[in-house]
Amino acid sequence: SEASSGSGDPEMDKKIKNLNKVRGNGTTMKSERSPAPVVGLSLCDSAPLLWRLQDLKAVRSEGLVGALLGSLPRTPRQNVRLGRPLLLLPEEERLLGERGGAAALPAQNQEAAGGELQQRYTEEQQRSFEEQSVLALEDRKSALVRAMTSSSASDEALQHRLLDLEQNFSFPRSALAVQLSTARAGLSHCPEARAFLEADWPIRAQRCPRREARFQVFRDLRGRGFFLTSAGKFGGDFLVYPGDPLRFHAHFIAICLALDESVCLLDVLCAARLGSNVKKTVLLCSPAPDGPVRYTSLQWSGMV
Amino acid sequence: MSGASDGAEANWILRHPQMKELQVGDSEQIHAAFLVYMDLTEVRRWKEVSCVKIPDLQAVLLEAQEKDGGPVYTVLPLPVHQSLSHRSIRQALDRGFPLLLCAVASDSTLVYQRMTDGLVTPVPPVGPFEDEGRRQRRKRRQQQR
Amino acid sequence: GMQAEFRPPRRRNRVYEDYKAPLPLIRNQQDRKHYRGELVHQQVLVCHPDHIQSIYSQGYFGKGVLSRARPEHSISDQWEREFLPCHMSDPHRYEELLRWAEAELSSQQLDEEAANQTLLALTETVEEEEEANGAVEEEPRGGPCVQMKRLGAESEPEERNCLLPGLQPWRSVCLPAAGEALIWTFDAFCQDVTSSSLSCPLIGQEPLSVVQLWRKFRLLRPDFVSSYAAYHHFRSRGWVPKGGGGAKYGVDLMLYRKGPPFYHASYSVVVERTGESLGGAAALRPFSWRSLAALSRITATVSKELMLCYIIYPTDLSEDDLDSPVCLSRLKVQEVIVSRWVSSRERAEQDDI
Amino acid sequence: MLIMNPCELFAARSRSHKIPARGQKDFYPDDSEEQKQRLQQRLDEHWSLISEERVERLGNLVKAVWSPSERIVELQTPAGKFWQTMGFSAEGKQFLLPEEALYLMECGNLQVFHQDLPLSIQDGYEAFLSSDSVSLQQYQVFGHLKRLGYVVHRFDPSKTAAASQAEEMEEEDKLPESHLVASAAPQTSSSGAAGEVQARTWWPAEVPERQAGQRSAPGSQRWDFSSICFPDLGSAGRLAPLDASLLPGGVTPGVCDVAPWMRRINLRKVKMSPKEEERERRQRRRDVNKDKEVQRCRNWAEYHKLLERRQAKRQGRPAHLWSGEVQPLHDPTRPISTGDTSTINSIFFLSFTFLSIIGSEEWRICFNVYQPDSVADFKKSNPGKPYARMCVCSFDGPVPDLRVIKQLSFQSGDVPVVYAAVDHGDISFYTFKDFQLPRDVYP
Repeated sequence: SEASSGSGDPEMDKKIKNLNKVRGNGTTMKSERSPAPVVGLSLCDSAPLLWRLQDLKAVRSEGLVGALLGSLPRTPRQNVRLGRPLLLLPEEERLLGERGGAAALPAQNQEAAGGELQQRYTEEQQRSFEEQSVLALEDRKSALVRAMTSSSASDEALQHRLLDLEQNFSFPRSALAVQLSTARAGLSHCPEARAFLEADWPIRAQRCPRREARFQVFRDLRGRGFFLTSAGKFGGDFLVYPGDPLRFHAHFIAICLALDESVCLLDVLCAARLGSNVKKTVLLCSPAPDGPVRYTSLQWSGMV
Repeated sequence: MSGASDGAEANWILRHPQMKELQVGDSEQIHAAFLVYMDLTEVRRWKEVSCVKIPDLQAVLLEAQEKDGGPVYTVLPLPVHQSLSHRSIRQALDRGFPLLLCAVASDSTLVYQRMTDGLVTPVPPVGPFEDEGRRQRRKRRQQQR
Repeated sequence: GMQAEFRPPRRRNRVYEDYKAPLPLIRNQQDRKHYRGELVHQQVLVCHPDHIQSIYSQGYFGKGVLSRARPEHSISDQWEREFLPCHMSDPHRYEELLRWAEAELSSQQLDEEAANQTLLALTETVEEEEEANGAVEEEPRGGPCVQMKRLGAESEPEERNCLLPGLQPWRSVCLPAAGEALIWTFDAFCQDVTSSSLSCPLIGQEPLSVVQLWRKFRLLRPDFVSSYAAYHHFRSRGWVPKGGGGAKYGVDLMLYRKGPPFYHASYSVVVERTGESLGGAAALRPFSWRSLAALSRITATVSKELMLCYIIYPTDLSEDDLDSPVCLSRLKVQEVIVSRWVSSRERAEQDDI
Repeated sequence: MLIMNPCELFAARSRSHKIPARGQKDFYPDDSEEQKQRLQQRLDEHWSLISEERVERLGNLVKAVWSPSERIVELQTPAGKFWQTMGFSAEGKQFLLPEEALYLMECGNLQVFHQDLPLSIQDGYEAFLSSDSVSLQQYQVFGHLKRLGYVVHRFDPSKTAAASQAEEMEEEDKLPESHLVASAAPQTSSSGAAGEVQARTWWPAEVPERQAGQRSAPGSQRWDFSSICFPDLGSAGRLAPLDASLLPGGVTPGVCDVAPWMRRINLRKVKMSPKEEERERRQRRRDVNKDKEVQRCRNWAEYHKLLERRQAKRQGRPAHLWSGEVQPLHDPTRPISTGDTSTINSIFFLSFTFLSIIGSEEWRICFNVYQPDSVADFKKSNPGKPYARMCVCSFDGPVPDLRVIKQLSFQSGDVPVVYAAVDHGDISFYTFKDFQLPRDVYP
């Protein structure tokens, strides 16, 4: 049932196809060989969120990890495993944007779409109710068959009970299983209004030097095949993994700074010590204006 | 000791021949360099310890080997309350040797920090790790408290 | 708001020494001393062995230069055990020391003959002596052995002081300029003791007065007033602040109850300054959440607490006012404990990376 | 799996609620087929978990309607168990705040409609959260705490003890500008250069400790020790009558004339023993001019300096410390007993501060948090004292400075303020609590 080929909305699929065509022609990205599907972003309180499973998979396949924010539908009341939406780091957002690999979905349209959608919703639910009643009855029947067979009851008795069940079975409306959609689609509110905001990408300017340094470093390390997540709680900018964080431990804590930025020596000592405590190498990372990003590894000297 | 109080006689640090050679520029950094020099030569017994003045950094660096014929280190001594830039670290690294940054606290405590060009993959911790197991171990530890 | 709870300091498992009251208090009249320190670059050095002994054992002031913490008096023994054999195999180093000794002697303006005599004595090999003692354990591998051992053992402190620069550091204790020296000249005389105080002469100059010393230190470190105020404050509460340990944990000071031999450090302290309106003055160490997170994590892993010590400057305190320690009476202090808030629930489900 | 068909919906009713364990991780990638397979397995698990949609029985869902203009959610069907800790009633209707509604949607308890169509979780995020009401980061913190079982309410600044006190004070026309500046140790006169000794107090050591925000009740019988002056016998000939309020009832203070006593002070000549007189004479007779140091003196000023230095030396006071404008705080020649710690206290004079400040808009407390174990008997109408209050910060934003710490802590009263710093998906909680290092002086 995976809708990897489409969003459930033909209008949108068409647009995505068009956008992919542009990228495939190499007008924006020459280095890309196999164009990945364009990722649909939606902004919530100006944060870039991904909602659709295919989008989450697409960014993951490009080595972008993001951070899950939502409650996990299966077991919502815990923080160990979270679910959709996926929040992108500003650097991830910008990287996708530069490649033309993502586009913003517009904010939800407040205008009602006549009564048509509401009517469709009611009809769909009614149809679902009918189908589920049938399924429920069949469910009960097979349960009955199982029970009777195991207690070696006579075939006649079984037929009698089944008939009885069929005649008296009622499927209460309250038992109807309904879906609470995660992503906006199909028969939820305003499914139709989607447009791509290619023109004003990136959505937010990232002009400040620290942001710029972070992005340059992120792009360079990603380009070397590393996976990156936010490393605030380790006092750094990024945790750097040699492969997918699902399977690998982080090797580095990257601290991004401009080459001439002045840092307090105590802060450097602090970061380095923390790194050795958690058995990771602290990396000072500075993009050089005239060349590659410079990396300096900070490691425990063992000289006490 | 009262004889010394007329002030004509300088403290041993100032009289030390190595210190005398260093008398240029930022006295705080040089003092730091001197203490590191003394630590490397007199306490840690490193070999071939020498001082290098780097005008670009406005600092005195040290060069030293832990053992005879061992790899050469550049040592960058810095008073702990100073700030520094990644560029200055790179300048010290660009000399081609692994670098030891040595923070010198105001009471002469020395903290050495190893720095290397590029990405140095850490030594793997003794594994394998099972997240579940680790959590339980910690729980156990907490219960013991 | 809520006050942070006081966590009892952790006592060391093994305590090897007796507690002596910190120096403002002295029990025995014989302990009264006149201490002498010298301002060398940023640091105040105390070289007299007796002085070192008292100021370290009574309040743990200073740190032995080139030793980890306690000034190591026994280090000259170590010299005999380890350094001499090492020098046998290191003729280069030996030559260097010899050169230095020569320079030292000539700078002392001894007449040439006396200098030569001393040098000669210095270069005598110890072979005979060792043979006599029957203590030769390894064959000296060429190169003459220095007889520093004997010189060191027999001569008067002053003599050693001027002869062998290499030997000196172990007998020095270093007081960080920022705090400890001043507490000596300014406060600690407030001891009941008749003659306890630390003189701080500049080289070739008269001893410094309190104000002179204050001004010197201010020139040496722009944040001197704040860091001294914090130091002063902690000492006045009876705690032992140590600056050097802080460097290892990325903070300004570590705070000990009674002193490092008795208790583990309780607090990692970052000194901050602020205006009376509690904003204004530029932070000494501008924190980001990142740097704070790192600090807090490190502090927690070594079972200490992170303390921000704010020194509060009144708005009408002028630059001139700051030029005298009198301004201290107008400063205020606010301690803040920073800790990670981890609820019991959170802890139970916390997930490691 | 955007839209599930009825068959899938029906099947979902018997789905597992277990979360697969995360298992081991590798340190180095080695490009081995084995590693690739394990990664693929983990990814498959991951995506199947992430792809799952919420499916609930209609009967378990509470229906509600989103009202964009009021930014509020109104319940249409009877509330569930959550009503004990969430929501509020007004004009006979039941409402949920947007963050509460969104959380309940995520938990699969609530279906919110707008224009007769159900909102997806995405719709909820986009419609309910914005920087001018509840921000995404605030909701992240809210959700994090709710998932842990805490009761989380919006913070209402007008409902704290501190606020009611501030009101009370305004009524009395006394603004708590500088609430209480306690001087833990008044200066001694030997710090005279400080010139700050304004009023000596009766009991110098202990100023009663008062918290910011805790005023002694009006009309209390506590004396304000800092305002009672020590009678100054030195400068005035007469003493003012004692304040009657300080005396037991029925005692009338009389006027005290100290003039006759003044005349008797220090008027007697020092009586010296013959020995002492002899020493005095001998000292006078000694020829000072033979002294080499004296000979080096060029003028009276230098001679006096020399005498001063010698005097100090005899007393054990190094001259260089005692000649400047700032002198050591205590004269070491004056003996004090080692047990007298108050002398030490008086030497050190950095006082603790208890400033409290009113208002700034950049920093504010967002939530009151109540302990999970209180849920059973929790009453929204009377929630009691919160376990903590939350201030939500962005990891890229500033760290609170002392002003902010003081301000929020004052506003919070006796409830700790917790700063939740949001770093994308991670939330770290910190407290910044006032502290007073205990005095630990053992002579």
